[in-house]
Amino acid sequence: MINLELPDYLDNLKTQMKGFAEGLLRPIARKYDEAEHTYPVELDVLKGMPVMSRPKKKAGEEKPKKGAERKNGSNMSQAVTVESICWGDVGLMLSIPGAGLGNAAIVAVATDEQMERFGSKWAAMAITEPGSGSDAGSIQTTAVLDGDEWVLNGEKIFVTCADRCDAVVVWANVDPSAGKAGIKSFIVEKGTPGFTLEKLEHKLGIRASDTGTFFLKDCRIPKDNILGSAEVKKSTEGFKGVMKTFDNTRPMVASMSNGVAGASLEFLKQKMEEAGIALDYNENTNNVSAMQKEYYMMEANLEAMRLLTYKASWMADEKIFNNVEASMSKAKAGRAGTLITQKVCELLGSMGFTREHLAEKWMRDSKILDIFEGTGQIQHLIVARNILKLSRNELK
Amino acid sequence: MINLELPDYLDNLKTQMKGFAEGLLRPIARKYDEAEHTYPVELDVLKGMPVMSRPKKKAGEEKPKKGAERKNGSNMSQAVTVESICWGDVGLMLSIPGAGLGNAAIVAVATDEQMERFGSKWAAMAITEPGSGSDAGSIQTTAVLDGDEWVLNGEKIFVTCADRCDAVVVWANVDPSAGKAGIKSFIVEKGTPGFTLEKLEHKLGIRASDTGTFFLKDCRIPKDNILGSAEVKKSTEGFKGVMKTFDNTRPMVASMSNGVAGASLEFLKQKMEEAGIALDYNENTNNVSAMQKEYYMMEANLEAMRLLTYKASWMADEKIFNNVEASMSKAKAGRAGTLITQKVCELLGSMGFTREHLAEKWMRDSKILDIFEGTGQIQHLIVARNILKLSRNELK
Amino acid sequence: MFDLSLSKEQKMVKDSFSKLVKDLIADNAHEMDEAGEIPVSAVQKAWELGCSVSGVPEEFGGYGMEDSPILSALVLEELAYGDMAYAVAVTAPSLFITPINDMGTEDQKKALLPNACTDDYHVYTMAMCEPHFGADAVSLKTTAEKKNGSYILNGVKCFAPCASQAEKMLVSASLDGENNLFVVEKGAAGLTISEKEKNLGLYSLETNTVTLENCEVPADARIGGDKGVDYDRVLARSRVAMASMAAGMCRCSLDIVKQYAVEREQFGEPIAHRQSIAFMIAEMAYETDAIRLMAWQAASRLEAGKSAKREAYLAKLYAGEMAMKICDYGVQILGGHGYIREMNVERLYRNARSIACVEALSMA
Amino acid sequence: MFDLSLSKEQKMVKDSFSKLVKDLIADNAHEMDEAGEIPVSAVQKAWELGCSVSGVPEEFGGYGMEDSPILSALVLEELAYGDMAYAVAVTAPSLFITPINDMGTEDQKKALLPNACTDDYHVYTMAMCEPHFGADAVSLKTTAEKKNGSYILNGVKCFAPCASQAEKMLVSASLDGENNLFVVEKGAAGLTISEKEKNLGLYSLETNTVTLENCEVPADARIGGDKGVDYDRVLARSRVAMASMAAGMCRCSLDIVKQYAVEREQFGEPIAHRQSIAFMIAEMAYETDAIRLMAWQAASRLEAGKSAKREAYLAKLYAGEMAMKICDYGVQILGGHGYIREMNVERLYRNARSIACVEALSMA
Repeated sequence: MINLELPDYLDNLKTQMKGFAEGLLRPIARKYDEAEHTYPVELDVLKGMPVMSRPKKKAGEEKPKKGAERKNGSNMSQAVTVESICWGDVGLMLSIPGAGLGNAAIVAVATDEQMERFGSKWAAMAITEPGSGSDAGSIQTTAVLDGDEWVLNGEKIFVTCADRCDAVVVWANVDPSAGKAGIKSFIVEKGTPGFTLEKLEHKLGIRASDTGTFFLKDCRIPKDNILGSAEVKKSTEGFKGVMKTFDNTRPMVASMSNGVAGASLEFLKQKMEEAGIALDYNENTNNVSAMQKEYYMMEANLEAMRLLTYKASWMADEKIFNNVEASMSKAKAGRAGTLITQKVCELLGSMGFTREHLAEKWMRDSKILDIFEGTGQIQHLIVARNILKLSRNELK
Repeated sequence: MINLELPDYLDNLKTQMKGFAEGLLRPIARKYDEAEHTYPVELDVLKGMPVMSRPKKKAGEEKPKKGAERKNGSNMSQAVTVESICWGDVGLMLSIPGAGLGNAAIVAVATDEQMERFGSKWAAMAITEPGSGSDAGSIQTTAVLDGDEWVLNGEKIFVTCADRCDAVVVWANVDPSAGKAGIKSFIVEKGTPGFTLEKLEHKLGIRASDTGTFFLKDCRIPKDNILGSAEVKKSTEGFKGVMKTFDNTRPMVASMSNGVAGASLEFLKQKMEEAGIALDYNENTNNVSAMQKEYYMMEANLEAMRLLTYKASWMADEKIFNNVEASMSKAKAGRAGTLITQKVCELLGSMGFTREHLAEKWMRDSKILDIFEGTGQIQHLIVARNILKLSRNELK
Repeated sequence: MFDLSLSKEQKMVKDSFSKLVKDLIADNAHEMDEAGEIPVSAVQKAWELGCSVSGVPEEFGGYGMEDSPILSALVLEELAYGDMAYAVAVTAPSLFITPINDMGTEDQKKALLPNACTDDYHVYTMAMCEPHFGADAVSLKTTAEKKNGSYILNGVKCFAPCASQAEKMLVSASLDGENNLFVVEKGAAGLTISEKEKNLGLYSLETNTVTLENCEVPADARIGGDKGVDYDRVLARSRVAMASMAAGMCRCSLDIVKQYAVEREQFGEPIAHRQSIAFMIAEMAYETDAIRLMAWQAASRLEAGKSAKREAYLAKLYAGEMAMKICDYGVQILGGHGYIREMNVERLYRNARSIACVEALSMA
Repeated sequence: MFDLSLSKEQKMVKDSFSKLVKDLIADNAHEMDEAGEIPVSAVQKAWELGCSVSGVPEEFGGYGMEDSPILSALVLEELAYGDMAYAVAVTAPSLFITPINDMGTEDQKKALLPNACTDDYHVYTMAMCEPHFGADAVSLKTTAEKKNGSYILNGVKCFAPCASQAEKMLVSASLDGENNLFVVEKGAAGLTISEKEKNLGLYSLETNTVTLENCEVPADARIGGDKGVDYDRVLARSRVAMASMAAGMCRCSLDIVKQYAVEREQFGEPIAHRQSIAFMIAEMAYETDAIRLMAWQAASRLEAGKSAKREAYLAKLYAGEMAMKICDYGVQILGGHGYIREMNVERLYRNARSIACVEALSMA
């Protein structure tokens, strides 16, 4: 039955996570924005925090105790958690030990044995290459089976947590002749010979996060380190499977954007209230101040971002195919979040251009959320192809 | 030497035309919006008004009398005139005897003989066909030379002034095998056997204007009624020539949008001032009312629309190839004009939804200006292909 | 839990209205718009599905089901998917019934609801909007003055749906600075109702200007008695209704362009193959979702008896802006064809603007 | 006549600054930004082209050319095309020289201009912005009070370009509700200048917070004497400067994406072949034009000695909004690569926001 109110336990989770973010992350947000790439030791306490836990069974499947109401699943909890933590700081969220996007991939497709071996490791995600950004299907990194080992060769860029992670989920092609169908993902542990971290990038935002480039030169890993089946199907089903990872990670990135935009708006609201500009959600926007109207419109957008994210997450929990909704949530949240953080700086005037406040930082941080895990353009492409039933050759 | 101030004589022209529009057009704007398709007899007095006169020589070429400063050319005068008249009413502007887009085409490419024969006629423009809207190159109407006559066959839709005009400039293909290269334009006079007005369209806006559909069935016209050369070149130069018409008409459509948006903004400003909301172009927009900020932003957009239109027009006067700038002006003015007229209705609240005021009409009228003479999407395509130096096959 | 799935009942009601609209309205909306009127039979058929009365207790003539803003939101989206003017005409009585059923005194319910909840559709409505510049539903110029036991109403209202045929209507007015609702009967002294107003859109819907000149109504005409109504809740329910109708219009525009874009060929291919068109359609799709979700969020709070002031305010604000954008895209994608009134996107372009410009055309 | 063609002189000046930027800045802007400073030699070279002094009469050390806002607009666009921080540093003295040359008394010109118009670049600047929420250049919190012959200044200023090295600066303050400019000398009692401020952008530009505590300046420190300055004209000239720098940044972002989009291949083709990318670039192109034309329009009026209050206000407003949008597109089109600081679009994204957030960083 339709009900868009968060259950109390999710509300409490939100409050709890926000409190944690306020107490632990906010105070050090600026510090690690300036100390780019330095590992935030303050985050050690979070090792093994279940940001990235195995999805529960379908909400319905849990036999509810008599009278006990159905509960939302892990994707909804994640949406609430990630937003709250990123309200504190998205760069630090990306630095939480064990909360890498690679972990999301492992959680999504790993066997129980692999969960056993890698579930507790901090896993980064390595997809992008110098020559392939949006076009994940064109990656050049190869994996060749040699006896009981895969031999990987290639270069990976824009790897989040490159320096700090214990392992990296590397996308590589086991059969270039088969094109996309040959693309599989492999878990490569740090310290594996031939696996080297080449450099770390200086970025516009999320500077607390160590984004780096890896070289794989005749890098040998155990046969069992492949995620999913090694078989190369004629169809691109296999690749679609790999891409399916994104159906989990995209709403997560949308949640990050909700968190950053929420932080930015909240700061503006606070300054407005200090200046005696009240928000009563009452008067017609034709009769309020410019500041109030801009605020209302941004808050409305934040609600839209959040609800689209919840929808995609709820569908995942209900085991409803959410490929389109996942992209919708990221397309909207990524774009609107960036615009909100930019607009807040405009409305803050001089306070929006100084590093004495975090507003300028949020405008830098939010921008990546409309880019990584698929740019806004790619999200629109996925949505449009789906709803118009067009192939990738028809709608390029 | 850079100077973006209109010379006095253009300022006076603007004032004069606006006065005329206010006195003659505004009072009957609503009348003919409701009496859809009825010819506004009040416009008879304008027969032969030189809205569409032959371009002067390049401003520079006129030997200026000693000490006389250089003057702007006819395209600038047209930009000012068209905007001022459309500030009065764009539907009526399109109904001014002799000011059809066909006249613009004739003015642009007609021989002196043709000017002699058709210069004084009210000429409509017939390009679009049921199967070809943006894709003018795909028109199916054919023209076959039979002795001293062209024989035309086909169907034309969305012809402005279909009912009232004396003649129609019809686009037809003289050699379908040659594709676009075979497309030429012909002057077909009303009453020519085989040339029938099929129906008039009921539209969202510009209802004073009679938009109609023509059938051409074995319609015979004199050999000399072809505009430009009859020769079919290998290259598509010929077609490009026909398309060049648009370099003149697009800034004209942009001017129409400037006029409608200006009227809408002026009405809002008047209501604001009556309510004691002053506009002093002084305070930071962070400290004004929502109404004021929205107004300032819209006025800034109107300035942008207008200046881009002036630029394209000035270039035409200076005989500088303005294909890109013509499309830029229409892309910006067409879109921003539509948004302004919509926003004004929002800001007017209940006054924006009633037909007691013209604001709602301007929101309907302006919409066509982002569509005809090439949609905003087509304009962006033209601009992008040019600045990125891409062929129509590279950037589809 | 947070749940987006429809209950059996919600699904059933949604489907029945969806079918009704498909059968009666979808193909006739344009003709209705041009003709400037809605066939009484079409209104009666929707009425018989109980759209306005299901939440009213049986003793007062209703179905005795739960008074459900969520269910109303679902119904309004389906009706507006067919035609917003139709949605407003059909549910105009909700503007009268819902506030009374929700906040009226027992005597008022007894006295007013039974006649409004009959098997046959009778017009009951509300006069909320005002015609002046800067008009605002929360700072009304229409006033009520207490005068020896009764109230004297003065002011001008506009966009009152079907007011000329209304047996009774609720009029919003400020009483000592407090916003209240008063019942005004047809033909009351001092009450003047204009000819049908001419509007930007909703051609087939009759709306009227309602003028009150020293219009005297009895003490019990004040809804909620001496404590008045929860005016915020009245506005919230009407704003959820506006947002839900916006979602219906946007979905309609989206469905039209989805079909058109894959069928219409230019430059040798369907225009849907062009990113500029396809991306607009993608945006239309998720913004339509967003509008609906925001309406549902506010409705969820209302259903739980909580305040939805903020949620409903933002939902209507967002819907007002986005519905215009989406329905503008609808016309743009069809190009010249979209500018022709035979094409439904044209009507949607005009009707969509009402969401931002007008208040209280229906109740969720 | 309405004319968009450059005169010989305008062309010559534009080209010389364009060449300077190409030779000295284009390839070094990122390093300057990371290093947080601008080489003095680079500033001196631009200075020698006479950017700030050409309009000053020879008797006061200038070139005795016409004081031309249009020429300044051209220069500022070229400088900002290379780097906005550089443009501000190079032209900071204009913030001091221009208002005095334009509106100072003869004595003030004689006394103040020669030292500022030397062959070597010396820092002179202005302190206009204020750090509080709702800060507004036309309603200053900084006050000037007349007290036995001299003026007492109190208030806090921020984003004063190069203030820590300034020989003298102009400070805007409200005197009996009238906005005025006052000359404040280095080391004046009551004057405190902060460390280099840390900002969102313009890393290589030093800006400072300037605090005035009962800072006493002589009577003749008030620019324009007893009648003060035409403050609207001061703001107008500074706003034309902001808009012109915005045009330069946008043109730079545009040129970068134009090249990147045709070279970068994804899905087997240059990304420029995709309408979503190509249309963004088209928009960047005409909005950049629009920003420039609006700056030129205001400059044309200033050059003719007319008021450009409205035109300059709208030009800066538009530039502030559009520069952000365009430079955002710049990063978006480069995707992940655009997020890396080595790429100039990244710096432009940060610097572009200054146009809306900050006032009076230069003078046209």
